[in-house]
Amino acid sequence: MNALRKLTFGYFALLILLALTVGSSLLDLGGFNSSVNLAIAAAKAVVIALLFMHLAGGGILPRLAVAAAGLWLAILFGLTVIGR
Amino acid sequence: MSTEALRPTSYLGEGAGPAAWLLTTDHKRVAWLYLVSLTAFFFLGGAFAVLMRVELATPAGDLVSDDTYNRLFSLHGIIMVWFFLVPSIPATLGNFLLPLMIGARDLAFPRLNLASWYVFILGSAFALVSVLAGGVDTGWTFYTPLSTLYANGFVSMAALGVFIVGFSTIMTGVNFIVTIHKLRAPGLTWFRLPIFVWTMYATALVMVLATPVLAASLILIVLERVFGIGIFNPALGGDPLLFQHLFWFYSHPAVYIMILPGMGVVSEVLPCFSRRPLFGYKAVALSSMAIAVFGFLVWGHHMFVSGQSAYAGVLFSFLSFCVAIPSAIKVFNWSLTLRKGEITFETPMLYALFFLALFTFGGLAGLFLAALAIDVHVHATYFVVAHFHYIMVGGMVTAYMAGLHFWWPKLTGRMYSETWGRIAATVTFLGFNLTFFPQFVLGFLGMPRRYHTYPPEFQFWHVLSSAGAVVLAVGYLMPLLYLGWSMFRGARAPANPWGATGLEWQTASPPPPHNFETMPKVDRPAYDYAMKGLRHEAFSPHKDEAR
Amino acid sequence: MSTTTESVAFDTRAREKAADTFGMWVFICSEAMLFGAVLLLFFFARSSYGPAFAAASQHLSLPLGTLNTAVLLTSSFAIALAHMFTASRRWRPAVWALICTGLLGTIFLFIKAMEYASEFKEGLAPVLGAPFRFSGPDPTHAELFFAFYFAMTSLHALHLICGIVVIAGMLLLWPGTTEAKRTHRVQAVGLYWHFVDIVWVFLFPVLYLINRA
Amino acid sequence: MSFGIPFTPPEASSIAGSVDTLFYTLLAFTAALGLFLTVLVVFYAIKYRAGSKAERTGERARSLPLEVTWTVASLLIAFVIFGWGAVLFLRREHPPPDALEIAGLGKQWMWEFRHPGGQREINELHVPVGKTVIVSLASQDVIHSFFVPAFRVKQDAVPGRTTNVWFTADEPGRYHLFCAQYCGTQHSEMGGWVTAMPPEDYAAWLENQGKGDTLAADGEKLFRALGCSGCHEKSSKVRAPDLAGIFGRPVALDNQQTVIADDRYLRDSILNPKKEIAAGYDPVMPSFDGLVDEGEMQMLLAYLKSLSPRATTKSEATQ
Repeated sequence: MNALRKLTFGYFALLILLALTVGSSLLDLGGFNSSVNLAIAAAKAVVIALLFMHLAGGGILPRLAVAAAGLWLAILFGLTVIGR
Repeated sequence: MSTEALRPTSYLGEGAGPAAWLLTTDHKRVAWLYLVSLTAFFFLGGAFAVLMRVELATPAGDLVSDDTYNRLFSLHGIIMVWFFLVPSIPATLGNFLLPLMIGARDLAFPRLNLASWYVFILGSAFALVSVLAGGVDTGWTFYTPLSTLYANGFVSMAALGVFIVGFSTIMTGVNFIVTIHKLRAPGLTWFRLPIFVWTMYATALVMVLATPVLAASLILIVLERVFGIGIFNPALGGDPLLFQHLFWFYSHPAVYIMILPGMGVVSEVLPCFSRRPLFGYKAVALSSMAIAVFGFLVWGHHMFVSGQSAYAGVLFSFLSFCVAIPSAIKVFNWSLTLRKGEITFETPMLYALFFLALFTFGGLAGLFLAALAIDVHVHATYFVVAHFHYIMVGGMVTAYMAGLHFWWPKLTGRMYSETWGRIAATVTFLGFNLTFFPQFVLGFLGMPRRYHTYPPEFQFWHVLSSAGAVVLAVGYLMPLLYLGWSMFRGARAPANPWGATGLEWQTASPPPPHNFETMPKVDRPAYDYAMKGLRHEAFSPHKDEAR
Repeated sequence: MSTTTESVAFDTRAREKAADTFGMWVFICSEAMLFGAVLLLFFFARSSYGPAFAAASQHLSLPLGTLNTAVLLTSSFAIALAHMFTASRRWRPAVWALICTGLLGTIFLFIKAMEYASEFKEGLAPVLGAPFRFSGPDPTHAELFFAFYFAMTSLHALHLICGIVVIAGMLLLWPGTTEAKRTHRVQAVGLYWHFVDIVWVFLFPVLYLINRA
Repeated sequence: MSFGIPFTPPEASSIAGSVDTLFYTLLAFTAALGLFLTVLVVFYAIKYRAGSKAERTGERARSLPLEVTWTVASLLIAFVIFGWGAVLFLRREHPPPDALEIAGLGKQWMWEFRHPGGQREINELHVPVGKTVIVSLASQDVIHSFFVPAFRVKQDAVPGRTTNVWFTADEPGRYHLFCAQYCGTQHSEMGGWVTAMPPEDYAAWLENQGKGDTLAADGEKLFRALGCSGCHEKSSKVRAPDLAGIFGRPVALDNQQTVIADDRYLRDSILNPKKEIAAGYDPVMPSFDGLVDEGEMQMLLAYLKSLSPRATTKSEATQ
């Protein structure tokens, strides 16, 4: 059962990432803690999007929508940082 | 002249009871629900404006108190922006025409479409309750910390109303985007789409990506006022400028939500009454998209004197000049569309030409505001008020009127009175300029906006402006009367009274419930007027009926 | 029109399904901008008041936060299973997976409510005029942190509540729903649910894991 | 001027003329372009009205060279206007040296000014002609905006930060002072007059106002009353940075960065001392957030600035 294996894999990957993020936050990484945490969060988001939400298999349009949201968030964050 | 019953094949003939309207999922009927509600809001917001202008006829604050005046302009702004301008063309004409123009039976999500109207009504209820309870005194911009800590009006209620209406906007946007992607008729490629559809797409994009940011900032205001969760509270270290960043991230692109559909309407009307293809079709289509995207990069030009860094000011000014280019391109293309045409001057065409003039001058005034050193002087003065009214009212509302007259036969199956239409268009144009041109002068003189009283030396220009507002009000009331009359007594409209291209004209007026008897196929570009060789005499059957 | 499509606009089920998926994604992107805007405010505040935020973050319960993240990830897994079952028309397991999803969502809210309650008790909730007592070095900006914490988590909880209500409604209507529509609805709700999960995946480290070392 | 109807605001500052030059140039350009387009459209509308005998053959409805030309031309013109406006704008960042610094505090609904000599006035501001004046703005409550049309200057006063605006009046007279940012009920009454007077009249006026303590002297009293001097004085036992000459000086921070000690830095150091810690010092300073109001903050800043005798205030952009 291929689909089931894919979802189970995703689920365990998520739990491992959760353990990693909690674990890493207990270590002093000298200022990199936040970056590591955010990177792990992004990895979790990718796992959910690809394995649970089937982003890869849904045609070009959903991916285009996600890319647009990413670009617009970048605009929002980037120009606000400059504006300060 | 005719009293025959509506043909049962028309969407208007399918049940007349309240349930048949209020539970409809037909995009054409939902468009009517919006049209009626938006018209009510337009006149409510307009009434506030007239009251304000009457107060401003004298320098002293003698007609209404300062608190009342502040509520008048706040409510005028809130209602006109979110309860009229933002939904206006998309929710009425867009809703009605989008499926027709692309040869679809309905929008992709008809029930979502109806739901969006109910959400709109729910949001309006909040706004109206806040009006009746005593109004809002924050200005439409809800700047913190005034709105969170100091304003004494019913701010949370109004902010929640706007927040809820935002969801209706997002629903419309999602619906339009999916519809345009997924439901175009066979052969209707992207570059065969009418410009109106392009602008609807660009508008929907902005709606979907900008509105949630406004929603976020409004919900935080509500949390602060109602629950005391002080995200923007300067006493806790909250930054008032961050609110402005979020607010303008939405509100500048929102200006394009308002004007892009107007550009779409004019791009349909000008070719039709010139019997010419739209000049530079691709440039106009792509510049719509460019405006939608670049519109997101310029919000900081509302904050040149706010205390943001000077270098950010320079960057935002630069980007603002860049976004002027696609608009300039459109103006040139529209003007050249007239060339070698065979031009007639029916009401929609008159409105479209007035749009062209007002949008051009309003847009040029924008150059003053984008130029940093000048903006420092005219920022937050009547110059800004005049500028955005030239775009929003002179541009957007004029285009809305053009579209309403142009597609009136399609909406109702009736013709309106051409004579009255032309008179109303002209009165509006004159009244508009009389109202808002003096405000440019006032702004340069240094008259700040949102002032209840003002120094006596400014009175001359204020009196002109107030007189203009009355003329303008008459200009807007006239269509209410003759269009209303024509709904019941107007001459029957043929399927294609203007001899226009476009799929919406290939079905009956008014259209049947699912738009087309046979689903259309498309094999030619938009605006192929020259190729069709349509003659003027052939497409104006109503000319004599107007009298 | 044919009963296999929900909307008259489509002539085939397949086209409608693609449109539904796309529409849901567009809506999700819109929602992403909502949370993005709030996160933006948070990041600016954190960059200004880093030490205060770190000190305040220590007062959140790491065990409960971690548990809740696990609960939510599991609920996402459950609704993904529900979608898988509907695709192979195994309705009974699908219903059970949906019930699990809703229950896990409710458990999440319950744990969240416990956290809120203990924060209220400790005087860490600057909400509704409740007194704010904080013994750290910079109580003013710690208060700002808790303002963000309550704003962000309650906004997230609101989304979760909407999701639970929709799942409950879907289950109530389940017997009278055609098979095609069941699949279609589970997929749409699933996408939304996963998105709400992703939001939490970001909120958790951002709020709970500042400087735990 | 024409029947008492005003068309232009008075030009009464050193920059007003150059701003107006840009304004009128732009006005001429936009009027020319607008009129050209209007005439073109009217001309087409008449020439190509239905039934006219005008030649209509030939010509596709597009012309690439034409479209490229007007796109490029619009871009070039836009960039020229942008550059011109930006250059004038950036002068806001660089006030001439030897400026007179006046503290301006906005509150609902009045402007309160304090001259360096301590003279206080409300909704009136007296300034000498020919001398650059920097008004350092703060707000007690909501956002206000300091606007003198005759000087072509405007700057928001934002709660929680200090902003600066400078001008050099060059024409004696009385000019409107407005609040340009909507600030609540009596927004339109928040304002008054700026009186520009010859330097000797200004000196006489200051004399007449009576001499209170200077702003800096008030700040020094506050500095002692709040106990700042207990740590920051050289003789103190607690090791805290010496503040002599602090303003405008680069400060090394413990995170290896360096910042200039401007208004923003000093304000943050008083209200949020943990944010940027000077290298080599322990973060022991308590926050004075809530203990000093905006008016007192202005006194403290004036005192700290007075410790840097040479440094003329550079109007650092607020961050």
